[in-house]
Amino acid sequence: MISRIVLTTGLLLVLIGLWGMLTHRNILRIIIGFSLMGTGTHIVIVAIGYVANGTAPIIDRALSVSEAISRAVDPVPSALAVTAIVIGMAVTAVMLAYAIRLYESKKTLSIDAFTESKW
Amino acid sequence: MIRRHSIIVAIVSLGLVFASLVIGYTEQQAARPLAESYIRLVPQELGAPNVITGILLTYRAFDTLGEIAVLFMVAASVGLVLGREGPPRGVPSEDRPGEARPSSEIVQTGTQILVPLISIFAAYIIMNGHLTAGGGFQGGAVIASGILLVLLAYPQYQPNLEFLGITESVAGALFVLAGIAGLIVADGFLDNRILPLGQFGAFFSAGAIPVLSALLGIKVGCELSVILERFRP
Amino acid sequence: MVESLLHPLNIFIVGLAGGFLIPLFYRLGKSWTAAAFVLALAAMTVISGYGLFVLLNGTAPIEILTGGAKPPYAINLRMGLAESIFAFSVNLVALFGAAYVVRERYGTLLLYLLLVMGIQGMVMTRDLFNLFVFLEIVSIATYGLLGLRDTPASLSATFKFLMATVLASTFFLIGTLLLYAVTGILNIDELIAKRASITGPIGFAALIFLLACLLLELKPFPANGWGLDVYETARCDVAAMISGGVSAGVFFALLKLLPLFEDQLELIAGLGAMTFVFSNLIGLQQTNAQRLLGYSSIGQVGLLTIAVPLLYRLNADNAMFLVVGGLFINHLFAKVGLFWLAGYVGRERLQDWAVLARRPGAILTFGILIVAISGLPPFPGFWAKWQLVMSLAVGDLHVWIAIVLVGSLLEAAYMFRWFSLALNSPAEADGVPADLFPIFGMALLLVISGYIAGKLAGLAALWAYMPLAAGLVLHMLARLPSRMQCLIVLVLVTVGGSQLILELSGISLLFAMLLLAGGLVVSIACLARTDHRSGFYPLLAVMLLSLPALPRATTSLEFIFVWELITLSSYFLILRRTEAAAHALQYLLFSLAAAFFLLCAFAVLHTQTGSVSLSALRAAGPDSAPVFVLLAIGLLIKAGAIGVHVWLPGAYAEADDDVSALLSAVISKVSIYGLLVGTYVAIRSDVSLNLALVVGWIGMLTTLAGAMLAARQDDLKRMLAYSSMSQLGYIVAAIALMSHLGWVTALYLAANHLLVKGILFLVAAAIILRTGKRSIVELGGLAGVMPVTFTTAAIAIVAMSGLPPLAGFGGKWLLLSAMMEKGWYGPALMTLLATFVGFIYMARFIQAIFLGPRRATHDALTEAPIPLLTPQILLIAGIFLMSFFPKLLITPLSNAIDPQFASTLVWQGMSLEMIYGYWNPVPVMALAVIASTILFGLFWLLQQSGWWATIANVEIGGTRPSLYKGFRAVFTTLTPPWAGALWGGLTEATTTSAERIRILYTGNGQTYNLYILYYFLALYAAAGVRHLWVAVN
Amino acid sequence: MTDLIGSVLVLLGAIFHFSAGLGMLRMPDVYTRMQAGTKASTLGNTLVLAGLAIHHPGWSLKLLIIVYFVLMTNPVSSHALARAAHSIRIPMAGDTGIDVLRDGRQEAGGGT
Repeated sequence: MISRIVLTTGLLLVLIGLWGMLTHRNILRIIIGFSLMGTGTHIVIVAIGYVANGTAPIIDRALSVSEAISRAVDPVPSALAVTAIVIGMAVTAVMLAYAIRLYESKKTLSIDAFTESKW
Repeated sequence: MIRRHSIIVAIVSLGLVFASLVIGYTEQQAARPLAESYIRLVPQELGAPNVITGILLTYRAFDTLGEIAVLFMVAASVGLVLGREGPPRGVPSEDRPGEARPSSEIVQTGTQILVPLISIFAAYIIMNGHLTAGGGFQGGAVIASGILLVLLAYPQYQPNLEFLGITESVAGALFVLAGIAGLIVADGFLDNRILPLGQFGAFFSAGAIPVLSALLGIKVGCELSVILERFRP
Repeated sequence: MVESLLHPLNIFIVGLAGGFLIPLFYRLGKSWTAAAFVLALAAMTVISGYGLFVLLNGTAPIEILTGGAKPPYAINLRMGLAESIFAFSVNLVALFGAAYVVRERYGTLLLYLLLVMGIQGMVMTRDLFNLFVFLEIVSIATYGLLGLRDTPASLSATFKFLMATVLASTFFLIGTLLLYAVTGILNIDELIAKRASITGPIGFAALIFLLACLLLELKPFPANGWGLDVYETARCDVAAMISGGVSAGVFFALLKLLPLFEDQLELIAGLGAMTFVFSNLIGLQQTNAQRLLGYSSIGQVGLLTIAVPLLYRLNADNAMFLVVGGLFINHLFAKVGLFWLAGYVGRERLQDWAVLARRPGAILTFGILIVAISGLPPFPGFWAKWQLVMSLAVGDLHVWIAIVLVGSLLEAAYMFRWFSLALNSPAEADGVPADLFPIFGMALLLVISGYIAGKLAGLAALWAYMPLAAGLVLHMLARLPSRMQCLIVLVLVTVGGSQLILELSGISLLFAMLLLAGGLVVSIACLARTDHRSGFYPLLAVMLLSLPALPRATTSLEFIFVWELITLSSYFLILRRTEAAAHALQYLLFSLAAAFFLLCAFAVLHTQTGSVSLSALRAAGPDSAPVFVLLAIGLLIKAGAIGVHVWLPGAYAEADDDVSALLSAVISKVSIYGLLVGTYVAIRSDVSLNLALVVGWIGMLTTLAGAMLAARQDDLKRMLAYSSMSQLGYIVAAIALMSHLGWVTALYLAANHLLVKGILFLVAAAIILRTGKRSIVELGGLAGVMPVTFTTAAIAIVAMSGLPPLAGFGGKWLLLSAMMEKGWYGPALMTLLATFVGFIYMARFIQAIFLGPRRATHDALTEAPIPLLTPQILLIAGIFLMSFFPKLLITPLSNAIDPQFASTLVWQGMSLEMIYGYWNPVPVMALAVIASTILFGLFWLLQQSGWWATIANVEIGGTRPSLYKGFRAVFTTLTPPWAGALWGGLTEATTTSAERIRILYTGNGQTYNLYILYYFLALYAAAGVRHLWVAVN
Repeated sequence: MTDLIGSVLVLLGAIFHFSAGLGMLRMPDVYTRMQAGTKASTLGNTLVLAGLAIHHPGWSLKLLIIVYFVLMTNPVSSHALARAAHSIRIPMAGDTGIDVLRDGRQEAGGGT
């Protein structure tokens, strides 16, 4: 039940990010929209890994291997989430860098100003 | 106006697609076969209590290697795009005051108190990556947040880019070297059994994972601070 | 030790370690960094090359394990044969491209190296999430490299590219994880094994997300504005790496995951078709060079996206290998070469590429690259397209064949338009040229891979490549004086030609000798021009040698290969004259359309008879009517039949004088040979005999229309062009008779036409050389000044018009008796009418140019030069030989025509000798003379009685209303320019539709993101509908 | 009994968090929103952690360190944010009475 709520929030975040990215004119808000979408995706990833009333897959005194198999959360999506978060951050950094250069080239951050090459 | 309507239609239909996902989604009652075998294999084969770090730094280490390459390239691309060597960038425009003003005294004292705390916490995360939650990436990010705090508090402070660049490359090269060592000594590229697995749960255990995690932490820390440094006006 | 060093895993170790160490090398010194960079690239190339070499020798695909565990738990990569080809070719391109990047800052070297490694990672990885990571590595490296050029346009284009690719990779991430949610697997091989378990809304959505990302990264038609902007504004070598390398990685990922999308195959092919056709359509309207290359690159990837799913559906594995490999290699080398050339030229507008014409090596490389992209021989694109059409025909996917061919025609149109713009527009002073080496490397790789692909497709015979070899030899000797080169060409062609036609027999031997001898004799006239014509003689050698090679072709592949070689070499020869640019393009497009019709015909034949050889035409079953129809359409286009003749006058008239002589005398016979080869089918299939009648009528209509049009012309060469169109009509009708006598007449008329038209065009060349004028009205009374040319022209006219005693009369008589025997009374009447109209313009030719008052300026004219006269005299000797000793030609002709063919005909009429016997006596000749005088008398009376003036309009103003003006008015009304209007309207429609579709690209990044979202939703909906459709029945 | 006190403390903390959120929404300009957000949430955290400490006495040392950390970071960061907002002259709400920072800066002749 919990993972269904987490999944819905993740997907809602993706939709909100998309909406922000499509409607806002300012490039920085578009980038925020993209990072929101990224976060939403990461939440979806983690939601997929959730096992009914499971706990962190760390084998220690509190959770032996046999117990972990039934009570531990699926470790694979969490591992993938780490990588996805790093990629999300990397892409946002590159976007911000280009946003700065765009601002310097035209002294405006509105996406509509940057439509040189068309047709 | 048509644009807004078309955006609404697009978002609503995508919402419907997502709704079909949520409806079709059934929560997992037990771990999937792959997850189950990982939970069994990681402690037994790699000796690492934290299954996720075990996966990240050995079984899917090739992904992590790709990850490092991604971060490495971002540092290089941001350097290229914002062109440190290029013409003096960021001519002070009217809404950005001369060179950055020193921040207020409260922030400076706060930084002096917090930075040691943050670095200890970061070191803890990195070194205990294989025991408790955490690992190289998370630790590196915490280091970077510490450095960001310092950059904010003391604007005139210039982190030594030369040093960061070199450590970054050396850490990356060492990581690949560890991978090659795995090829020669252990039975596969990036295999962590190049060092003894040691006693389960001890500080020095799970073969090369702590070493790899440390390298990863340092590298990510340096890279993120280089990126932050590039973004300053 | 060496073995482990060359293991493909080292590609990634070299890439990553190299990447990490480059900043350290930079601290040592700049030259160190460059050396390390080039060394790393070279190492990767060697490793992938070694892998390819080992795999070609048949070892199993090389498995690469990581993380010290077996696949489901750890990530594995694999280097099979396909992977090694993709990896090796991308490495080669990167190594050549290093020349452009090596002097940049170390950050660029780093990104370039990791980009190349990322592409190979995408090709080799067998883990889905690892594929996502490599996709990100490639994207981020591209973002960094795109930052190299910092004009506002390129920055905004890069930001659009960034937004689009981030959106696409988010789709991939969601897709991968949803797939994991359904199947719990990340390894691709296991996923494919368990693809049946991917069900339910999540499984379906996961597949669509994955497919959407892969297609979006390949820049599909409506949602690729961002891709085009980047191609237009990026630095040329970065754009090259994106169009060649990155698309390679993404395309191979699609190829790898195809088994997952088994019920969306047609959808993928449809989307690919949309991209292929529309981007080539919009390509017609482009003025910016790099943006045009962007459209062409997206189009080529679209073509690949059509081929792969369809071949996968037909599970034609060996075809898939040649088609995918050929098309990909062709696209990679040609497109990368052209992007580098864009950098080398350094100018944006297409016209400004004329600066290339000033640099000798450059225009040749540009030509090679353009021909390669348009998928013409001898480059890999041609073999791949041939194999693709053959495999699609086997699967009865005829609509797809049409799409592929129409798209390739559009692409050839704008590519060659660009080439002719570069060749012919005025060039200003050019800057210091950068090095041409990498681009020349690409051209060389294309030639090599073309030969390999040719061997794979089944054409390993060396004789097919002899014309090209001769052209190469001539190109080497470009420094010699032009007369010397011409002699070398003649010698080479005689030696090569004779060697070619040794093994031939029957009709092909006769035709090969006719083409070879005719070509040689007429090309003696090229000695007349002593000015240095760069590139003329190699092309001449290629054309003259590929003419006799055509009858030598035994399989349909060889036939089409040589056919397109002739088209190409003649196109380039016509293109040499600046005024001929537009006509040359028309000529090329119509010839290519003809070749495509032939390709379809052979494809259908291949499906019916299962064999590729031409002899299968004889064994075609009763249902082979479509083969004949397609063949007939193609060959009629090439012969310039009524309706499709618009290209003929322009191409023949506007070319150089000696080229137009060759064109109309010798090259026009190529379609005749095609008809001869093709019409065997007509006899076999039941419905074809009346089809042949239709062809016969078309032939006669062409003759009549040609004659009337010729009569209307004032330009000397245009008149001769129309006259050769009408003479060809006779030959086509003769072949369509499908009788033993009909074919003898056809060959007889063909030989006669070659001789006659050769002389007339050389006469025209002489007149233009001496007077410099082309319009008949300004000429007159040249007989006095140029007696020899006059006599040759007179003899030729007599022979052509069918007046006794020369060969023309014999030919017409044979044609008439063959028609009577066959019962074709309509066409026979048309022949008489056409001969009469023909006689009018031929008489005008002689009267207006040679007889009548001479202009004062022409008094001092001298006789035509010797090199122009000698071929005329030789041809005259040929005519006399044919007229007075016809037995010499007709007897070998009649037994050359396949006896089996003759036997199927009921032979009740007079035997050939007997008809021939009748032909000599005086009464027949007298009858003809009387008939023509009566006809003339009748018209002369009509004209005197003034009745004529009322019919012809007021145009007859002169004191003595000349007979000719009256006819001209009548003919103008009789031949309204419908054909011209039809084709003009068609081109107009395509250009306006291209103009209207272009508006789609508004240039706004946000709109492009919306297009991407809609593209995903459309894909989801289409796949959903198909999913329900399959579920319903 | 101790559980009751603990959960009451946690409830109190939650109420403060809620008021922080409400403050963020309702306050007119940047500065008032920021101070509402910071003060209420810091106190909220402290109360929640205290309630937890009562529930699980064993963790109390770690919880104390966390409270210390929150007390250090939250106010400092909002202070820095407010100063930055003020230096790029983000407008204040209409009815603000006095602006000590601006007056301070004018006396120093805008020297800094």
